Amino acid sequence: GDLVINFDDLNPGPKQGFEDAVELFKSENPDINVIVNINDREAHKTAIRNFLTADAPDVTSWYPGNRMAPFVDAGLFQPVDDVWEENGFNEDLAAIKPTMSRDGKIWGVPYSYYQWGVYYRKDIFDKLELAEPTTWDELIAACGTMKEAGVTPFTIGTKFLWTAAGVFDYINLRTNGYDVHNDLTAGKIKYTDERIVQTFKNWEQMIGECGFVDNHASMSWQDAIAPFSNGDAAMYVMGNFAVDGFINAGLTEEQIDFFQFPEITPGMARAEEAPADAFFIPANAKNVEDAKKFLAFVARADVQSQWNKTIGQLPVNAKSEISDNKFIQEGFATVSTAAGLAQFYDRDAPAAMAKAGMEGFQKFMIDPSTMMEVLERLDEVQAEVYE
Amino acid sequence: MSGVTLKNAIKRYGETQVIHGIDLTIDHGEFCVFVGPSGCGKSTLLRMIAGLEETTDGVIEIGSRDVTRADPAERGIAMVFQTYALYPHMTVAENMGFGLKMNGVAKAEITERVGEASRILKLDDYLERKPKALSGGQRQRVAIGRAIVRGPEVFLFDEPLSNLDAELRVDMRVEIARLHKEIGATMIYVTHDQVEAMTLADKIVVLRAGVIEQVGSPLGLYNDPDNKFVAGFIGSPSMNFMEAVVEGAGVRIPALDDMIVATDVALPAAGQPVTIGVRPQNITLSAGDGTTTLGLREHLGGVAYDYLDTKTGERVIVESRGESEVKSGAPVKVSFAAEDAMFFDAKTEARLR
Amino acid sequence: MSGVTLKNAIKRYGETQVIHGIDLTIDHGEFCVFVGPSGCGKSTLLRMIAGLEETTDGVIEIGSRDVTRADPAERGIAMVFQTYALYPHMTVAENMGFGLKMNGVAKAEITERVGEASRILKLDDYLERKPKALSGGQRQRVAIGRAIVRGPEVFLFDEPLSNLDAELRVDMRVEIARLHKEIGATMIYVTHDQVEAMTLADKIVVLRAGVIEQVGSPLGLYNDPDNKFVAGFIGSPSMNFMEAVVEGAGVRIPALDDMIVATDVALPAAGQPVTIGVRPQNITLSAGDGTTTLGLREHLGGVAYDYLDTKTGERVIVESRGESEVKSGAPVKVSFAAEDAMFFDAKTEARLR
Amino acid sequence: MAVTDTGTQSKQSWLKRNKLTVTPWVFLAPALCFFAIYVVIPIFESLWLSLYEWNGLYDADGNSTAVWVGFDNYVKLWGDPKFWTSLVNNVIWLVMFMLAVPAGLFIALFLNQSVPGMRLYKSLFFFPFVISQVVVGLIFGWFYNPDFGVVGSLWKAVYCEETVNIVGNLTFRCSAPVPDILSSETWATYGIILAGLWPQIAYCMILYLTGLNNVASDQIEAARLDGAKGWKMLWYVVLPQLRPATFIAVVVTVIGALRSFDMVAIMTGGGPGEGSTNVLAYYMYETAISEYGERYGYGSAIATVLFAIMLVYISYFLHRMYQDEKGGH
Amino acid sequence: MFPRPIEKSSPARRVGYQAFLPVALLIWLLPLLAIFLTSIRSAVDINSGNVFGWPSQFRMLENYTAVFTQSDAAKYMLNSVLITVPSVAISVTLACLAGYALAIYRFRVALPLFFLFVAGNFIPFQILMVPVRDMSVQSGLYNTIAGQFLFHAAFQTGFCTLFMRNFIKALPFELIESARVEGVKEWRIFVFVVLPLVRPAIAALAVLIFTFVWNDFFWANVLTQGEAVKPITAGVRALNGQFVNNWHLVSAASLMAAVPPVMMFFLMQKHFIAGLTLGAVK
Ligand SMILES: Nc1ncnc2c1ncn2[C@@H]1O[C@H](COP(=O)(O)OP(=O)(O)OP(=O)(O)O)[C@@H](O)[C@H]1O
Ligand SMILES: Nc1ncnc2c1ncn2[C@@H]1O[C@H](COP(=O)(O)OP(=O)(O)OP(=O)(O)O)[C@@H](O)[C@H]1O
Ligand SMILES: [Mg+2]
Ligand SMILES: [Mg+2]
Repeated sequence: GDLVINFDDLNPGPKQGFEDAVELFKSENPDINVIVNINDREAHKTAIRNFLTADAPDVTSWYPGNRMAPFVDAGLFQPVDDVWEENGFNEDLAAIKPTMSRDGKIWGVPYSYYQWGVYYRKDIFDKLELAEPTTWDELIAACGTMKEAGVTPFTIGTKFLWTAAGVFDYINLRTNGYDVHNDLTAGKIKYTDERIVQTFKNWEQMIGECGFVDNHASMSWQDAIAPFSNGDAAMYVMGNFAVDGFINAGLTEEQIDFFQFPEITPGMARAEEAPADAFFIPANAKNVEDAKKFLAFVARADVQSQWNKTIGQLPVNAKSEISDNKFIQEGFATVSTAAGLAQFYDRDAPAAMAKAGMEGFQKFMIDPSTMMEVLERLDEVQAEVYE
Repeated sequence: MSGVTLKNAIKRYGETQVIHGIDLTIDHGEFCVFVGPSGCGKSTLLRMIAGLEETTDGVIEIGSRDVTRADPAERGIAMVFQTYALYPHMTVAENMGFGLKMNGVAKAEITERVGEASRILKLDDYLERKPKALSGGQRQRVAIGRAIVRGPEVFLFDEPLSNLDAELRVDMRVEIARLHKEIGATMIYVTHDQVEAMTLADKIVVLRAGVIEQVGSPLGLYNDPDNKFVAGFIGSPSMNFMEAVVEGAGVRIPALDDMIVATDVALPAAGQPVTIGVRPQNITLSAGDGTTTLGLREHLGGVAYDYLDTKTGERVIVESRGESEVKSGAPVKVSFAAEDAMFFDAKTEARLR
Repeated sequence: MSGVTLKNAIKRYGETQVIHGIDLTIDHGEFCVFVGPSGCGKSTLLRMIAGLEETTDGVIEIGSRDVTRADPAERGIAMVFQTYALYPHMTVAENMGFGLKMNGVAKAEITERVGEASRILKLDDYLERKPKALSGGQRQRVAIGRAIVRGPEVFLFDEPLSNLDAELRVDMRVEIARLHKEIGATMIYVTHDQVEAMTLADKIVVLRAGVIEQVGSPLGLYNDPDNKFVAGFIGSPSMNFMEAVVEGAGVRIPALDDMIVATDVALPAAGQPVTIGVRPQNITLSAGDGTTTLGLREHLGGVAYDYLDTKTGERVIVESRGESEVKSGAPVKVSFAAEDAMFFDAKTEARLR
Repeated sequence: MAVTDTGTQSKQSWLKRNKLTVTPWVFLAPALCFFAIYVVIPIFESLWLSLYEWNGLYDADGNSTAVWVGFDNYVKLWGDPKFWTSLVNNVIWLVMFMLAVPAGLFIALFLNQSVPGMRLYKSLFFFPFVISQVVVGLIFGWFYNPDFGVVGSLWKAVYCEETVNIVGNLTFRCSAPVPDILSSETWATYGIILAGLWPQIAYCMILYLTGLNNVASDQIEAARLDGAKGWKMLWYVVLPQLRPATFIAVVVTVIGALRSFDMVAIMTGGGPGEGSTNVLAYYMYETAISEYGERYGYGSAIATVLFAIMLVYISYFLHRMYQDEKGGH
Repeated sequence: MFPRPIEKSSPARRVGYQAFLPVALLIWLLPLLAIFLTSIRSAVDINSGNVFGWPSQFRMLENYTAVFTQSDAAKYMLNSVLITVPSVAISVTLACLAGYALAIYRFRVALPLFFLFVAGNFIPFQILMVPVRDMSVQSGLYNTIAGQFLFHAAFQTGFCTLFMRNFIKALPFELIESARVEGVKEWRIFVFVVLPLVRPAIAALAVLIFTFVWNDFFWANVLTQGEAVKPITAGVRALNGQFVNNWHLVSAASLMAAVPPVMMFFLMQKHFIAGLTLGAVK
């Protein structure tokens, strides 16, 4: 019968990876007529709320963590424990299982995740004879060198807010660790808590002594690649999907490299941002049987190997092969040795909190002097959202 | 037989009553003209007959049928509007044939009847034109043609000529008179133009504030008005009115230096006030020595109008022909034949006979 | 002294010339009326004097100043428009005082002068009303008031009464005549209403197609027109014209069964065509036996108009007073005094004297 | 028999007698149905919904998950700084947008001449109004862009010099940072409004041009005779006659200002910072159905407030219209 | 009528005025001009910051073709047409009927009903958003072409009715009375007398509503998901995400989206302006 799949990424790489996988799936299941709706990521986030009730596809891509909570709570996703059971995913995908679970059930199957970290212009670092910084002080020092050479240390585009959350998450993870991150996004810690204030102070230092490109608030993350590729900025705190963008902007793999976000609080266990992308089956799916087939398919080791090779990300399935791409290798090294994996601020925190939080981050980045004002405001929102 | 009869016809708009119980009989083939000052209800009455306004109370009959509640289309009437109301998107022929077409008359018959009407109205050359391409008079003729085509028993006209300029008005007036002669249908015609009323009507109905003041033939009304309103309304320039006081078998007119006019009409008791009316044509002027002076003199070539200033401030207009030696500003003597004077009750304004 | 002098005034709109070199002198205090058929250039000429239209060529003087290129506001004129052109958002008082206010006159003086004008025009009770709340005649008075207030040397009126109904028109006409007497300013008045022209004017200027046909006093034009156009234009109903042929010391009129009219004016050679003109008032009818028959008779009370059908198809109108025994359709005999007839060249239409 | 006869007769004649009463309803029915379903009823549903808390989701069986909260949403609104920011921004929009009226008048006066090709000029001036606000937003967004846009380019031409950066690519070194209008909490709203003014001025201009067409020439001439010139003429004679045009210009401008959504959505998405360019229309959308929204009840409460504000204008407009209708008949 | 006709002032002023006109126009349309120039530039120009200067290469054809080949712009355009045309047809039809009823017949609720339509035309449509969206979802109209045009048709009916009613009201009532006297049935009066006479109004309305609906962005967001039924306005925004840093393509796409209403305006200018002013001012 028909199998309708809604997918959420129009960017060429991810789109290609998905389409290849679908082709493979089709050839393996010639009797299934696969219908694909690919949407812009932002649009997909809006649309899913309707199509789950109204016009449910059989499979949809979505994100684990807090992002799936409302749908699970409203009974709009089907549990897929059986898929996990039958295909041995409980072992193969063990690392991700906690974030895929809610209320004791498993709700989806991840097909990919990716590391975050600092991408940098290796050629510039070489010119300035800088090494990859491993500590905060080294970073700050490197920034000084760069600024002297007329290079803006960091690029970023905060127009759509979430990029700022990545920076925040990292400084927070490095300052306070994985548990504080989780407590904060779970509403257990106030934003005016001194630990969070410390995070912001570090951030303020980063803004002041390192510095981000001007006009970041009017740029999308893609826009922000421009100064990076032009050589005006040297570093970019980003997810691995950005590598595609770098290459498209004319940089070669030799010109770019990756390092883990430097240590801030000495000895703090290293946690990483590693958001996963997954597929879910809506409760109203018409063709559940084939949907489960598809879910089983996307988590297969070989499929994930190929798919993640195409999109330049990390396969979730432990049995998958990793591409020999240097970023993937490095990323795998980063993620697999991490003490904890955070999804992302806006996936770990409830939507309303995430929105307010990220707005606050952006506001703070534009004008660090608003720090306390922002934090107090976030406390208010927190009080309301988690009531 | 298709006369029109109104019995106690009444029209109210909400609270305000506009037509106050009109009784009127218009004979078959008669040309009846409604005149009266603006707002007196002429149009309303006509539209009641047409069925375009509901009749609040009373009965309207056309021929012998009671049509009080009938649809306009069922009354056997046709109406010509002041604005002509031609359909701008249809040709003259289509305009005239529209009503027939909508009522399912066969094409051939429509063509024939339109042809007939256009012949009568000399519109043959314009049949294919749109109204926009016609002059005012031609449009008016088309509007009449549209009425003729349906062969109604009664024609209703609401100030059909008032949108035409003076010259054309005269021509169309003559045309309508001819048409009435030719068709012989009953016609009811609303106008506020005296000349039209006088020249066209078999019967004039003078209305005031929703009430009939007098009904009669044009000359009948001119020569023998029932009251001051009609006397003043019919005739141009209008009749001069002056206050007068009954004295003996006549009246004394203070305005004209207490001139005494003898009369044999039934006057009220001596000392009572009456109004005397004399038409401008019936007065002659000569040099005099009283308090009445000649104010403005308007020469119109053949005729001149003299505006007299009287001591009471009442204005008297005199129509004179030929040259007069009296100079503007000079005192004048006013004279008129006693039988040319009319007398009206000062209160009720009814004619005293 | 503030007469108006035009010297070879010319107006062109692009290629088309509308006013063809007008020379005209209007004396101080004179009441001058422009008449002529629609489109002949009356308004244009007036607006050139006002400065609202640029004068293409020639000179316009007011008093002794050459104002040909002056701003309207600087010419010392005031104009009353056919549409009144009152400012709808201002009260009557503001309307009248607006010109003074624009020229920086002190408030107190404005009030005084507006008060004066409103007294003359009996507008005191309406000073605080907006134009919308006034009747047509009152609006007209406000428009005149606005002109008066500025104390201009010359008043210009462009058909000021044509938007009023017949009755009001008469009243306002008299009012304007009175005003002219009272103020004594030069007035130039455009109208197409004969009666207004005849009654108001000291001097009438008859225009045709941008050219002056004749200038003269009202009775001068009526009694002694220079050409057929003026003869036909002045007088109401207008003069009857018939074709005639010169025979001996008189003319033969084919329309009237070859009636012969003797005259001592300078006629062209025998056998040549001329036009004869007779005013309706000057014709008398009696029963006859020729080919001329009485067509329609229109009774207007005091006066009746008889429409004669002649054998040549020329229509002759006769004004008659009193009752006549001739019946509609009967043959009639037409007679008039030879000295009442006028003769015109058939080609040039010039009067033969 | 007689009884049934009169019965059928009166039945027939009822329809006939009431022909003029029934007919209009037949003509009206389709439009009324449509309008009721899509406009009238939803308004009341919205009002009602503003008393609920709802994340917009139905459970799998299609039952709404809404919870009655009474006036809680309004209480929250009162304490919600983003709401107040939006409201204040709406007021700024209203005030700034009013500039479109005099600006439109000014351009209309400028263009109210007859020279060859004027028709073309007029229609070109009117152009911005026809273009979708999305496009206008994109155009201006790009226009303001400090890196690629016109503002950026102009700025660079004046304040920056071209140099070569560390890797040998061209870059700019600026003596003053390029103004980033849309990222400035202070200026972004004005930047958006300016973009919104562009088509709005064109709209007002057209209204005034038509109004000027209908200005009574006789009054102008009378005023010229009265010695009114230039500004005085405009103020005392022309503007009063343009009152209907002004009224409409103000009405459409108010509505435009209160409805402003597209521009905000396209140009800043409510940002930067904590909704510094947000307006009620966009905040409502954002709250109810954007990525981080899902608060339908709360969104409805915002819409209700917006509706209430607009209702003032609607009532005023209807009042005016009612006066006209009364006067006209 | 005001200010003073330029042909009456001095030749110097006249020439000055005529010379200034194109300059003023240039300033006024600067944003549009700039974006047009951008849309025909090459990527090289954009990246090298040559935004304002003369394009180094003219890439009009390439860029515009690229918009269509590299994205779903063609589909968006088609969707816009499919949404706009039925919206116009339905709303104008409904409004003719309703306007006729409200203008011609005297019945007590005529004015209140009329005001209802007028008021509906002015409300902030955010108040309709949640219920309409919800209703569309429930009835399966969500994310369909029909769902969009039905809503637009209904919403625009308010404005159209205001417009048609006033227009029909301005027709001489005698035309209708005259037809009634002639025995023409009511619906035939509508078809044969009124409809032909309101043709200009219909044209004016049609172009106006076309532009309104075509340019809609809000409802495209509210009532659709995905690219299948998205109109061009929303599409342009999506393209904006897709053509990152390719401002020449974004510009080209934006201009493409603007072409139909602009064409409409140019072709039907008289009607368009008549519609705007008549509909609004009356
Ligand atoms: N729809 C209406 N509602 C209330 N009063 C009305 C209505 N129509 C007419 N009238 C009133 O009825 C009276 C008669 O009006 P009608 O039009 O019949 O006058 P008329 O004699 O035809 O006047 P005119 O010579 O100006 O045409 C007027 O006083 C008018 O105000
Ligand atoms: N702006 C213009 N352009 C071209 N021709 C014009 C213009 N204004 C007037 N005319 C022409 O000038 C002639 C005189 O017009 P004018 O208005 O002066 O006539 P009028 O005698 O006042 O007529 P009426 O009695 O109808 O008012 C007319 O033939 C008219 O067509
Ligand atoms: Mg009437
Ligand atoms: Mg004139």
